[in-house]
Amino acid sequence: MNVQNTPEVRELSYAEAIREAMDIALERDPRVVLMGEDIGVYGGAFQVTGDLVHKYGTDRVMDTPISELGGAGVAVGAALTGLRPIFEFQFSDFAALAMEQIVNQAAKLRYMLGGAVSIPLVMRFPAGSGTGAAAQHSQSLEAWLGHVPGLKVLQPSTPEDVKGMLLAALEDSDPVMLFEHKVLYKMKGHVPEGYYTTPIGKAAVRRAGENVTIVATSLMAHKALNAAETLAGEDIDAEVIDLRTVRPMDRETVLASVRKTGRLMCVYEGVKTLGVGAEISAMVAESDAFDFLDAPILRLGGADCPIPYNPELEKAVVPQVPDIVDAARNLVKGRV
Amino acid sequence: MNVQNTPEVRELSYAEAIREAMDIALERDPRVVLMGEDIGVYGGAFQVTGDLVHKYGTDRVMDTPISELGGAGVAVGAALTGLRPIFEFQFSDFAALAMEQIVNQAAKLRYMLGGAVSIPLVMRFPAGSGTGAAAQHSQSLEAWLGHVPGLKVLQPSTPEDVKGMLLAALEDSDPVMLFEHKVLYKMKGHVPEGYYTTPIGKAAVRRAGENVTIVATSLMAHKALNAAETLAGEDIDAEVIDLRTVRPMDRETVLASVRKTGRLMCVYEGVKTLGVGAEISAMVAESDAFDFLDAPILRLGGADCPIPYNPELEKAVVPQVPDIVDAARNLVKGRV
Amino acid sequence: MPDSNVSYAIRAYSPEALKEALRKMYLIRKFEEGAEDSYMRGLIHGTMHLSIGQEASAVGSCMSLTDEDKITSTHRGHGHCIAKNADLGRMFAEFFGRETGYCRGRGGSMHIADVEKGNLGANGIVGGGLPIAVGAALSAKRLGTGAVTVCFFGDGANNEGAFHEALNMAAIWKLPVVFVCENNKYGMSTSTERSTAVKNIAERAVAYSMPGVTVDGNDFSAVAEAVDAAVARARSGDGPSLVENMTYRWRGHSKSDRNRYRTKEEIAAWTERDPIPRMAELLISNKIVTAEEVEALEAEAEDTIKQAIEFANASPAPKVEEAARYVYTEEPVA
Amino acid sequence: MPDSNVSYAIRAYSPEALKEALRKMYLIRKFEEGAEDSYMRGLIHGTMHLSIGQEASAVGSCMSLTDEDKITSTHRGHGHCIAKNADLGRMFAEFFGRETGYCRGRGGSMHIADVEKGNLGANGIVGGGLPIAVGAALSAKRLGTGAVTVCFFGDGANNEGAFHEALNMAAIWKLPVVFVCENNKYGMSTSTERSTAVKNIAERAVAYSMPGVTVDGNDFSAVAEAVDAAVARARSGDGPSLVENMTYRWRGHSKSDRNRYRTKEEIAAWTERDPIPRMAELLISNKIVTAEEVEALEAEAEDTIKQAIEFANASPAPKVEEAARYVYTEEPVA
Ligand SMILES: Cc1ncc(C[n+]2csc(CCOP(=O)(O)OP(=O)(O)O)c2C)c(N)n1
Ligand SMILES: Cc1ncc(C[n+]2csc(CCOP(=O)(O)OP(=O)(O)O)c2C)c(N)n1
Ligand SMILES: [Mg+2]
Ligand SMILES: [Mg+2]
Repeated sequence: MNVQNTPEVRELSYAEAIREAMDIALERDPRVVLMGEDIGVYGGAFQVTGDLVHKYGTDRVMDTPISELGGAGVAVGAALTGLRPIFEFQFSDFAALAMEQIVNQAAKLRYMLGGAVSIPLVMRFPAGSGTGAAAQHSQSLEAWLGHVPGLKVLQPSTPEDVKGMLLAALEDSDPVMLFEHKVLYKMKGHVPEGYYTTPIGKAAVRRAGENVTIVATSLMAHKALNAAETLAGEDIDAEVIDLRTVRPMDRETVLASVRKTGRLMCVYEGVKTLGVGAEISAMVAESDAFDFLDAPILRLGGADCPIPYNPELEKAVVPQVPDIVDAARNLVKGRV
Repeated sequence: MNVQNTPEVRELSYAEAIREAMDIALERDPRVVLMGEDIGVYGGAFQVTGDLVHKYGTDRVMDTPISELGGAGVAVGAALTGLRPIFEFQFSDFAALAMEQIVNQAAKLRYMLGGAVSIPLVMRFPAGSGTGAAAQHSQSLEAWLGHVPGLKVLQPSTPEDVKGMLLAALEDSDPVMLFEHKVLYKMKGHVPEGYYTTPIGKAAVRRAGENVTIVATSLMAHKALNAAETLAGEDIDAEVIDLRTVRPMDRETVLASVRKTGRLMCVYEGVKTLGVGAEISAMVAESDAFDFLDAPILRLGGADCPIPYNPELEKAVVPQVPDIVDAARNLVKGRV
Repeated sequence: MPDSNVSYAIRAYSPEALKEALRKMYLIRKFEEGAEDSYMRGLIHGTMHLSIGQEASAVGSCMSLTDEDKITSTHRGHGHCIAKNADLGRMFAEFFGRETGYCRGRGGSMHIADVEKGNLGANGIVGGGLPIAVGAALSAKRLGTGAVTVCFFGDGANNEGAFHEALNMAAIWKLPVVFVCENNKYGMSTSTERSTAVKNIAERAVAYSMPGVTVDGNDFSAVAEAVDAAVARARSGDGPSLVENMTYRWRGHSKSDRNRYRTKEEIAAWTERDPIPRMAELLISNKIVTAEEVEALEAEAEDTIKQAIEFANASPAPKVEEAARYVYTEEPVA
Repeated sequence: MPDSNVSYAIRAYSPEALKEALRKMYLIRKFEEGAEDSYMRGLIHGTMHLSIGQEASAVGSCMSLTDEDKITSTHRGHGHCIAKNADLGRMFAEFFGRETGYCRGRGGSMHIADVEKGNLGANGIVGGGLPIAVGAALSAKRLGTGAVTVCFFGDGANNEGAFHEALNMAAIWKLPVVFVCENNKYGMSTSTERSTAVKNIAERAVAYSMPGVTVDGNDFSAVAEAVDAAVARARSGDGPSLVENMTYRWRGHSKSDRNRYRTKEEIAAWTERDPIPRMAELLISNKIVTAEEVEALEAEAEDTIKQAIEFANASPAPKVEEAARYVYTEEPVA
């Protein structure tokens, strides 16, 4: 891996951080196997698995045929019988072919069998728009899986978190779904050496603030932080929370922030209607934090249309920094 | 059809009303074809298609092999080229096998082709718990499809509505997903003779009230009405809204009611987290109706677990009338 | 040099093993009758899928399996459970929705599994078990356990995409799995003639370069011979096979079936071909058992079922406040 | 009595038709080169899948189709569009994301369709077009249009469950559809040897009781002969067929491909087998065209592409405020 190293901070890209986590996992646990389309000699469609096949061989880094349903089912069966598969969907959109195995089998087997089994399965979903891949290669479907009991659903936004959460997922006994925004893959950031885990189910307060709480997911956490800097220049002090986990959702962190700021905005890339922000909003609106709200709860989500190919249109249908700035300003200045 | 007729009100069961709608559609439009597993001589797993195959033959009432993905795709291709298929999933749970064709193809084709085509496709989803069929045959997945632009998603709760909305769906040029609660199939109610349509996207105020708005979907609309009667005995006057359509959602009707009552409760059977009630709550919380809210927005949804087999457990994991009564009482009496 | 006039079963198994096989066939028959009766008496809700008439397929397919070997089963899976040595009391307890059931009353008839015995479970999704079986075979190969997986599925399931994807992966990776198709001529109401583009499902093995064979699924010896060979092949590292057992379900598909899609004559013709007396005659004519011993076996089976039902009836229901337990392995502290 | 020493194409088609076929093959080649060049110059974003080397398969498979007949295409679909008479300007305009493009700039390379010409569209989902093609064939049969559907798919797609389900339904319902597998030896980086349990994908036709044939996909005449026969069979009501065109993609799978999975030698050997000169020689040796006319055709194709690119470049972009239009047929009044 071409990693730029300095004594103080070691930086890796998001993709490199995932690869390092898988490398560590393959090294320390012989039960770990990687499965997916073109993850071997090709290195993965987004070069996430990279050269791992050369280090661990094709028995542990397995190219599957183009068979998403069957491949996911093989991973479920393997997880049920002693392996710890990490299954990569080439694009999260193709998970639509495997919902049966993910939702009817992996998520429910333990419950249906009265707790007799566990399914220690990790699935990886390259997701999101911004790459000009159009409607069938750009979706953000985390809300679907967030709706499903039995699953855990992660959306780490930094290299450090994605490494730590993937390693945490491998310590979890249940199916963990890891959504990776494709635009993040090349983003670099500090990543600690060696083995560590980042807790599942804990949101991160990326910026403390007094006037408004912005809960954002995945790539939107970065856009929200950018927006917060601009807002600071207007004396609007935004608290930015990176949700990190969709299921189970970190109620406490979000409610504590809303009690403090009295204003809530949810920013997410998935389609606004029935997207992750709907749950964040509803969770707050039914809590005691409701009494602390000084304004309506805003949602900035994806537009009510598929992702278009044209790059200008593509930008227009998901929240951008200026949209976040404007919405937050209006929310704080009471112009909703 | 064994229908009990009286000059004034003609009663049909919910299943009979669906069958009558399909009968009328097959009669008036030669492009209409029914497709599904065992919908022919068997009459459908829930006897919804009944004897239609004997009236219209196997070319128009087609038994498919057990191939949900392919069958759905055939329906999409047929809708794209001049037929008007009505595709029945034997249980809505099996739609998990066909999400690719429903979401990546049917919902997006028109947009991806810049408006060059329409997909006039109706799909029927027998859904919900209460039949002892356990986790893989009892889900309520309307939130998944409600999250998908390009689709329309219906949840009629009465025989009259299901007939009218199915006929409306057949006048619609786009894919319409019809969720039918299995427990409703045997429920009888007045159904007008002949052809009529019930508008898509309009909620129905089933009971006017002053103290609290209860927005409920499908079978829960009936439970909410029962609860409202009990509440009336306690001088709590509940307004009950039957949502009827998940996508597009009837914003106006819901907001108008909340402005009036100042209190909102969402009752739905699907898993609470990221279920339909999350969207209803968030839609209100971000609207001007927020200022009219005197209390937090409550959600009563399905428990965070798969549907169990044991009948007592099965009842316990979805909202029941007493749960609605207690929650509404607490909401109005300010004990949330 | 074995005498090939003597049927395979007689040559291959000890008298004890053969007696045990016949006993299991009776147990399955009596179990299903007991389940049907319990259903009629309102002790079971929901629906269930009975395998009466298919006993030879279930028992014959598991003859060379140990508890280390795995099976994946289907919605019509009671016989498979019993063939894989399930506890009948815990099975009935599950039907009755009791805490002592295999799924603590949470799964019901369509989800019984017995992982200790290598039964990875029935499945409510037609074809759902096919890729899971391939995954179990992958584990066996990677972990070097030497275990073989027998994957039961129906004729209707063979038209699911999962069938195609599963058999292809099993073949390219040469995995130790045997695909056993129980072809009872119908998927619910739809005959294989109307649903499937080949006459025999075993013909589809060619599409995966694996051996495919069709046998009389009501002939215990024929089933055992075909599946044993496939299991041996899998165990020796030569990869998967497809075995098709031609059989018939005597009862309707499920409790709501009005048998509109098949004739009384067809049903009668197949009940003539009851696999259990055939097995009994085979053992009697080969002096493995006497007619009296057979009657004793049947009576004993009847008893065992009675006791199992009693155990189930006496068992406690799950606590309603625990309805949402067993979703996650580490349970959130409420 | 046709002379069977003369190749099928010469016997079957008029000189005009053959010339037109060669012209289209040049158009496809120049189109792909123009697209590649435009991509390099940053005029196209996202990714694209070029079909250079597969021209005979695209053109040969559409010889007996009219505008009434349908095709379903794939992510590697530019050649199919051109074979089905698409407007090249509108294709480039789509790549450039312009309002004049086939999808008004909303679909891009992977979603071009031309319904008037019977092209039901490329597909970003591998195997996504297979059941859709069967649906189109069902419409043709029910509505009695007499139309045939040609369903293009790749070798990689043949391992999707959709392949199995689609071919089975087409067969049991005897629908007028021809499944054309463009086998270019790889699904992205994965060779058929590593992904597919049969040597030739056409062998899988047996599993659907339909004819299956493997031909040299770089031999225009061989492709046309096989597909024409299958189309005639479909048109006469005898049901579906599977034709496998063995071919090769000269370029990487997509723009991100580093060709780590195949050798320079293999690529070189296949570029030797360029289908276009082969077709040109066939026509020249049969006195259908002269070498000069061929040069003219090629030059003319080059020109046509230039003009198409100019049209696209001169076309307006869609209005950003209309990004969410064309989702529903009856558009909600904003
Ligand atoms: C994916 C899916 N589709 C449909 C059903 C409904 N269903 C349950 S059993 C059955 C018939 C299965 O036929 P077959 O595989 O031959 O098994 P058999 O019932 O004959 O034993 C059907 C259609 C289901 N459970 N799962
Ligand atoms: C369902 C699905 N899985 C995976 C992909 C990613 N993908 C796009 S093209 C391709 C290879 C397809 O191979 P093949 O069918 O042989 O067509 P070819 O590219 O060789 O023309 C893959 C894996 C996809 N688009 N859809
Ligand atoms: Mg069957
Ligand atoms: Mg290929």
